[in-house]
Amino acid sequence: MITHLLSGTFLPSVLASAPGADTAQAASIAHGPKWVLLIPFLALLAACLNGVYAAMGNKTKLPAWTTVALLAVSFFATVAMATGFDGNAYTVKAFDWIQVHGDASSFVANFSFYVDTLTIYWMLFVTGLATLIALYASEYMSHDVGVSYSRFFAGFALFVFSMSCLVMGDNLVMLYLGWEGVGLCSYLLIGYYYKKPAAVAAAKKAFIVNRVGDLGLALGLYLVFVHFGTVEYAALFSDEKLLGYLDAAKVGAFDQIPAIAEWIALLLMVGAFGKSAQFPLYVWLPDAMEGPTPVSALIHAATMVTAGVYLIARFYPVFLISEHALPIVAWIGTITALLAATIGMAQFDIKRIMAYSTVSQLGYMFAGLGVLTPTGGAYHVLTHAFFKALLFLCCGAVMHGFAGQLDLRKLSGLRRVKGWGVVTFGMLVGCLNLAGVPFTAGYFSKDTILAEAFVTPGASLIGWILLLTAGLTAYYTFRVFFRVFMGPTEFHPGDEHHDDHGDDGDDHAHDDHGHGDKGGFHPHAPGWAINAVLATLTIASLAASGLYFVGSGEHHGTETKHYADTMVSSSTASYHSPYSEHAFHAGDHGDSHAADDHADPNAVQAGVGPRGTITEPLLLFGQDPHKVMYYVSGVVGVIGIGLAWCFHLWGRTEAATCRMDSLARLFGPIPRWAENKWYVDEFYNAAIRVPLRIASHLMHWFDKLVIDGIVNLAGMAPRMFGWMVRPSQSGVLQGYAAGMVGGLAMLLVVILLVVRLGGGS
Amino acid sequence: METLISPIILYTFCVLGAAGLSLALPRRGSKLVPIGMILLGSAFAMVAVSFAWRASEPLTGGAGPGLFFYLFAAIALGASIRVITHPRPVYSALYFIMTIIASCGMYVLLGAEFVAFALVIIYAGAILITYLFVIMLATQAPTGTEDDMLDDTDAVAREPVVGSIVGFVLMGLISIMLLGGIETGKPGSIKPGDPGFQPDAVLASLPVKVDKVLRRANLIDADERVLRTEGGGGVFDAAARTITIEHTELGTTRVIGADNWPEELSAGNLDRLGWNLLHDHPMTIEIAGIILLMAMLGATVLARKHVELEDSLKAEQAKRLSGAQPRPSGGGAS
Amino acid sequence: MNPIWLILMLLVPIGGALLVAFGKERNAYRDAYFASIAALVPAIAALFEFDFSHAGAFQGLWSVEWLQPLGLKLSIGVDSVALLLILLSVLLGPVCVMASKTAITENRKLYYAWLLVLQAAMVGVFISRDLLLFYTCFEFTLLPMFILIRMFGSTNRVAASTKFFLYTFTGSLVTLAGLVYVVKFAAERNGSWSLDIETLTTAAAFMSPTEQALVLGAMLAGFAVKVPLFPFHTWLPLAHTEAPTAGSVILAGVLLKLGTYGIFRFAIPMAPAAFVEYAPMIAVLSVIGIIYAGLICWVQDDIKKLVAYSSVSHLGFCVLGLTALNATGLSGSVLYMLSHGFSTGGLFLMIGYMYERYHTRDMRRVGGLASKMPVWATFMVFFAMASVGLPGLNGFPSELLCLISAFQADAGWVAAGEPGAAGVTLGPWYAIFAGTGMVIAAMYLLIMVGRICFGPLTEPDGHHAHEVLPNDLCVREIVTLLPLAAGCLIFGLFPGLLLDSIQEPVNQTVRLVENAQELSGPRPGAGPDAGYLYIEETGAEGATP
Amino acid sequence: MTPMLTLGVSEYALPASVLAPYLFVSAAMFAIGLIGFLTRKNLIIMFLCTELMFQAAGLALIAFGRHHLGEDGQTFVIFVLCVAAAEAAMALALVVLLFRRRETLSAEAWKELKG
Repeated sequence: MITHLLSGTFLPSVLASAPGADTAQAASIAHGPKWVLLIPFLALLAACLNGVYAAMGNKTKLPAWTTVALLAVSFFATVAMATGFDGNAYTVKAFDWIQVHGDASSFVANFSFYVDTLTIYWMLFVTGLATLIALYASEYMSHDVGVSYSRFFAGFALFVFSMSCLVMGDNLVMLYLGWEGVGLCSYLLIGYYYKKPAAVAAAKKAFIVNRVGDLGLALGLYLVFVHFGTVEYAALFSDEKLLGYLDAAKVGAFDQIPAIAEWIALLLMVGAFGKSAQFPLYVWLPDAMEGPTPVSALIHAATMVTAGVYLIARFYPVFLISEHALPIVAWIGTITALLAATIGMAQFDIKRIMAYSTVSQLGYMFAGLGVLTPTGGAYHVLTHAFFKALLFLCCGAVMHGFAGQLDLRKLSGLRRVKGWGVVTFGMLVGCLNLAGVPFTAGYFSKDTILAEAFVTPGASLIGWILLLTAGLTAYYTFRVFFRVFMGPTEFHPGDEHHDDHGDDGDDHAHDDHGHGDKGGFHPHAPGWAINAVLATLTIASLAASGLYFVGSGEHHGTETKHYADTMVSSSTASYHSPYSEHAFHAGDHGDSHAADDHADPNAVQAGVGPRGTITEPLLLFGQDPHKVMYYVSGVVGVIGIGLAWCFHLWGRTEAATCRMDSLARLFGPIPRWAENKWYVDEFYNAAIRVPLRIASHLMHWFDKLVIDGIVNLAGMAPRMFGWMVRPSQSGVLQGYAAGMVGGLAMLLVVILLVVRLGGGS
Repeated sequence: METLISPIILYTFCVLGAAGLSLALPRRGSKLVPIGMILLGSAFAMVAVSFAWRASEPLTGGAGPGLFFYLFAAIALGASIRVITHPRPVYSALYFIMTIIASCGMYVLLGAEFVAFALVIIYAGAILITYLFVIMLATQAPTGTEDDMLDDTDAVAREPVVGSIVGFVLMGLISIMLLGGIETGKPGSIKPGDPGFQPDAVLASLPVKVDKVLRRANLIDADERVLRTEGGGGVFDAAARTITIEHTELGTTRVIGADNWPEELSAGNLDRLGWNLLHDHPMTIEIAGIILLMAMLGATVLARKHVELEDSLKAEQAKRLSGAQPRPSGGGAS
Repeated sequence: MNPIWLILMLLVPIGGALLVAFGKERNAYRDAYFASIAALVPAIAALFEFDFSHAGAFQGLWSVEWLQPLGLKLSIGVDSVALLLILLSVLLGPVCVMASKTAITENRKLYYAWLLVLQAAMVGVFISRDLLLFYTCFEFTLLPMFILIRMFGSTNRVAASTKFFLYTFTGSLVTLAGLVYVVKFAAERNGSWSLDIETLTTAAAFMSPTEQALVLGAMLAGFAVKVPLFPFHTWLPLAHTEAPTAGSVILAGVLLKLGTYGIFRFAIPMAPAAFVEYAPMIAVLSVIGIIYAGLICWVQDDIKKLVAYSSVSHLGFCVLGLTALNATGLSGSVLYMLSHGFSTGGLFLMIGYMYERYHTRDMRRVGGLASKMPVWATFMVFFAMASVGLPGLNGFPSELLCLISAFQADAGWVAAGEPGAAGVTLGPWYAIFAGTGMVIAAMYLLIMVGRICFGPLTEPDGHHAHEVLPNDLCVREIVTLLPLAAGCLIFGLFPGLLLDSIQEPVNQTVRLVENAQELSGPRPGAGPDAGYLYIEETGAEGATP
Repeated sequence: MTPMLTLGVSEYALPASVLAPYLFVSAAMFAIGLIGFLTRKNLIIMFLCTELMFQAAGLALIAFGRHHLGEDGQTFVIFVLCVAAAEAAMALALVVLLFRRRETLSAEAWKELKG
């Protein structure tokens, strides 16, 4: 069992010098300003207003503007919250929600919000991206202005509300509320084109697979309550029991931690896997691309799917006290990253490629959490949110303009088409980020994770796999870019576009090119809203790399404690792997005291933290792993791009074919397997769905025949008995008389026996 | 009961009786009826002998029923057997009269003369005559006297063996119960003169009768009578045999002692029965009256009811009335 | 609180029933409508007069003695649980009447009269404080329901009504035996006959374990059939499928709750030790029911049967919470009793409205209605989500509490001094398996929604528009749905409204169980005070209005 | 030595040894009547058999009355007489009716009660 190998190797020794989660500030929790409530409830208001519009049959773009406006306000409120934050977490209570006050125990889960740096960090990009993408959608969805337009924005705003509850909730039940809420919204929005069976099926699949994960989360919730007696963060993270477990974990004494406490982390992990589409629960995400592209961009790329990362980051102390949870997280993340990358290489639908790359990048984030750098994970979440949203929106623009065409074999050289400059540039920036080309945001965030993987003992295999995955990522990313935007100009419009959107919204603006001969097809260049959003996001994703340098300004060594680090380290997710700290000093000048103290203040009191053992494995090729990673991963990324260039751009004369086709033949069936997603869906269908289905049918018949049969049999019994004694009623008078006589005789015999025996005794 | 009749004899009687009766019951062309009768007779004779034997034993104080009892019992049982074995209803009815009369004899032996005569009058006089009428009404007199001309309804018994067995099993059980029962309680030990036995106590309730007897015996004057209690009874001590007499004018009282107790002053069975009937069971009498009334009305209503026959029966009736041969056997049955 | 309101709640529907029965056929709907609305007035008055600060004490107590030597008296009174259940059943009255306006076209007088009688009977069950009234009303609910199904049901109504009546009636007779035994025991213990529930509960706690086990078994025989618990559920899908819409709504909304209410009010307090002993078995049955019925739902084509099985599955959670016997579980269970009716009742209404238009419930023949009936589809999705147990809607808080309670009720953790149950040992596995029920629920309900609402529109061949009704929901139908939808939202977002008010009765029950265990030996987690004291004290509470 | 024939006043109670034969006779008569009722098909004979059983019962009653030196036995015989008379009247009326309907006296002609 691999987790045992791992847990044997690195967790105890790592935790041996781990600082306790500094959650002292949660002990006496302050009450924050009420206006913080605006952030979620404005989104809710937008949802309600859109519902009203839908009921009134509004036929204008009013829903879009309402949504954009309210979300923008909520974004600015978030910014205000961020700037006004003084470093001490606080809660804001909306109203009592679920409270049970028994004699023995009391269960309290209020509808209130918990604000600390992690919350702010997440809320900033959630609300910001939501605003931008709502603006984008206002144009993108323009072809079905009408009831479904309102429906779309209602779901959209409701999603933002749920996401806010998820991130800001001050207890696990609130988190669960948001968790299910975003699941619902994703269900509604994936199934937006509810006449398309594929969309309905995808929505169903997404919800049900998520529900499996949610079960894990729910059980974790129950366990948290049963074990710690509370589900509120403030009380939970300052719980003596939890802190005691942390101390035990620090010295590697996991046997002092009850199994229940370890199970909490494992169960929460399952929930995270479900929501963040990690192996084995990732299958719903690619299908979710049936939804409108803004939905894919916001929900299935930027925000909702990072909820799992948020969960683990938020509950990092709980994961630290579990012996096996973090290794499992690391390995699952790695496996997912590699698997999704391999599948993504073989896809032709550009949106699906992006979907698989999302899965793969989420795998990175989980791996980062697993190898003890929540900072890296969170930072990658942020950068990924920007550039992946950007990529999706570009794909959406293409889809919007080319009548739903998404097959990269049918599109080529779009950069030369008039009006597509912004899209091309945005796509390029996004691809560079995703490919991890040096000095892009994706490059820095990925490096953090890779380096940690290499310096964490026992996890170097993870590091190598992630490195390989980075190369693959670069390859398939630029495969898309080179084929769709470079090369000879050629495009075939899709045809399903018209059929999909043919619901009550009237789309005359669309009829000219929806169907019709390819010759007379005019691509539908993106309008100002889309371009503006794309431009903004392009800038944002470029600027995101800057976040690596701007920060709290708190220095040690050359290491600037960058923004994400600041935000994460002052929250419940605060954790610094001792290796990274020591690594930098091993790399640079050797005064490690300040860093040492910073690294593990408690470890000294705990009497552990043998530096000698730690400093030794920290060098990668005799260098500081971060520095090494700068070069290595940069090279790997460039190699991937080069391969993509020579296989997909070099000497390509038409859209459909390229050098890769001839090369692919050498691999035999493997590319086809990859294109068919390694038949994982088919496997699930055969291994889980079909048996369950058969079992249900069996139960149905069992219910009908056996259980109900028994009931009916009981009902039959009297009739059967009557049928049996019926012949005794012969109808002949003497028959009855004989019966009477017999009865009398029997009675006399009885009396005789009673009298004689009773009298005799 | 062993002191009264030995179980062996009782059981043998049941077996013999069952066998005999099942043979004696009517069948078409059965030659076994005499044998059945012989079996039955021997069975009853055996029991009679055993009773007589026991009566002569000192164990029972030498007390036994008289010769007349055996006579009447033989007649009653024989006649009742004929009642159920004779194929012709008319004869059955006549044999039943014989049974009644014989059992009346036994009543008289038991000192229940009133009931006996009432029985003769009511049964033999009234009820049985009605039966005969109905038999005449309801039966088509078969032409000729041979049994094979009889209707199956009369000529063939229904499952005689089973019936006899059931009946005699019950008979055995009942006898065991009865005889066993009377053996345990011993009221038979009551003798005249016992304080518990006051046959004349009822006279206290019949002052008028006492007055008459005394006056006829010239023991009191015309203006004297038995002193009445407020309950209306006479002041009369059956045990000490003293009667208190009062003078109606003077109101003086005197006592007639046991020394000049009139011989004929005693309460007969009739007195006691009447008193018991009217004093102890007035409600029952009312109920009986109502029952009889209802029966009368019901009988009238039923008899006046007009029935319409099914067509098949109508045709048969017409054919029969037109003087054709009698109906085939068992017609209409089943 | 003034008992007159309780009496009025009982009398108004009866009066309405008489009005309808002796009125004109064409006025039947109108009269029933006004009667059911009028019945709301005393209910609301009672709600306002009820003193929620003493929610655990029975209020509005009132009784007349009519057979002194047998201690027979007619006594009424409510605590918060009973009051809220009454409100639920009274609220469903107008909804059901309005929902039947176009569905019932002949024999209206009969229909509405019996509907109102049914409402009165349900109210009677909840306001009764003596066994006679309780059992009478408990049984009397069968007759109107039987007639509704028998005369106004669909094709297979005869079999359905017969099975419904005989099955539940047989069970209830066994229950009667158990109750009678309790009465006899109490009479022997107190030396005087009494059918007063308070007295009986007080005395019953002193029964020997064997007696308690027998009494519990007898009571469960009736209540488990009513709930219905796993192997005794087969009457429910049939009855639901054949019943008219209003019948299904009342059946799901209130009648099933009579079983759980009976367990809460009688089985647990009267046989506490035995209940603690046998709780795990009952819990196993309910967990089996959750999964089993859920999986069966998955393969149903008849949408109404699907919802019927789903309520079998949902009531499993309710019973699970009861068996956990801790504050969390009982609160969750009672909350479920109150809130389950809204979502499931709503689903039945939706199905009824669809049936009125298409005369089929077969999802193979009708589907994709979202494009033709958007409003209908919106409500359908909403109620389906409520039934899935989506947080923020009514199903969630109760399911959460029930599952947590099952988790809590682990002897090991109780012994470890953690918040636990009164000696009941369920443990995580119950919660885990029951939790899979949530996944299964999502599966079958979403598949149902996907088939019936989404996808291409399919209508039964030869379908022609309804002569009276529009394609989409008409205003009357929306009005019937709004209260239910509002209930789903309110109970989902502000369950505190209910939880606070039912807290005291629930805690009393928990205490009673713990003390009963002290009577029968010390258990972990039991309170310090002796059972006798507590029992006297409740007697006093019950007496003070 | 008991007198062979005692009329009128009953000065002494019957001892068990004298009572037993009477009871035996009544039992036998009852059994005979019963067997007749069971075996004969003719309705009239069957009614005669019931009368026979009445007689048996009456005999036992009177014998017991004498055994206990009470008059209740005889009283009840009188009531039995009443009942017998009433029964006879009703029964015979019914027999006539039945005969008129089916033209036969066989009890087997009436099987409407057959289950």
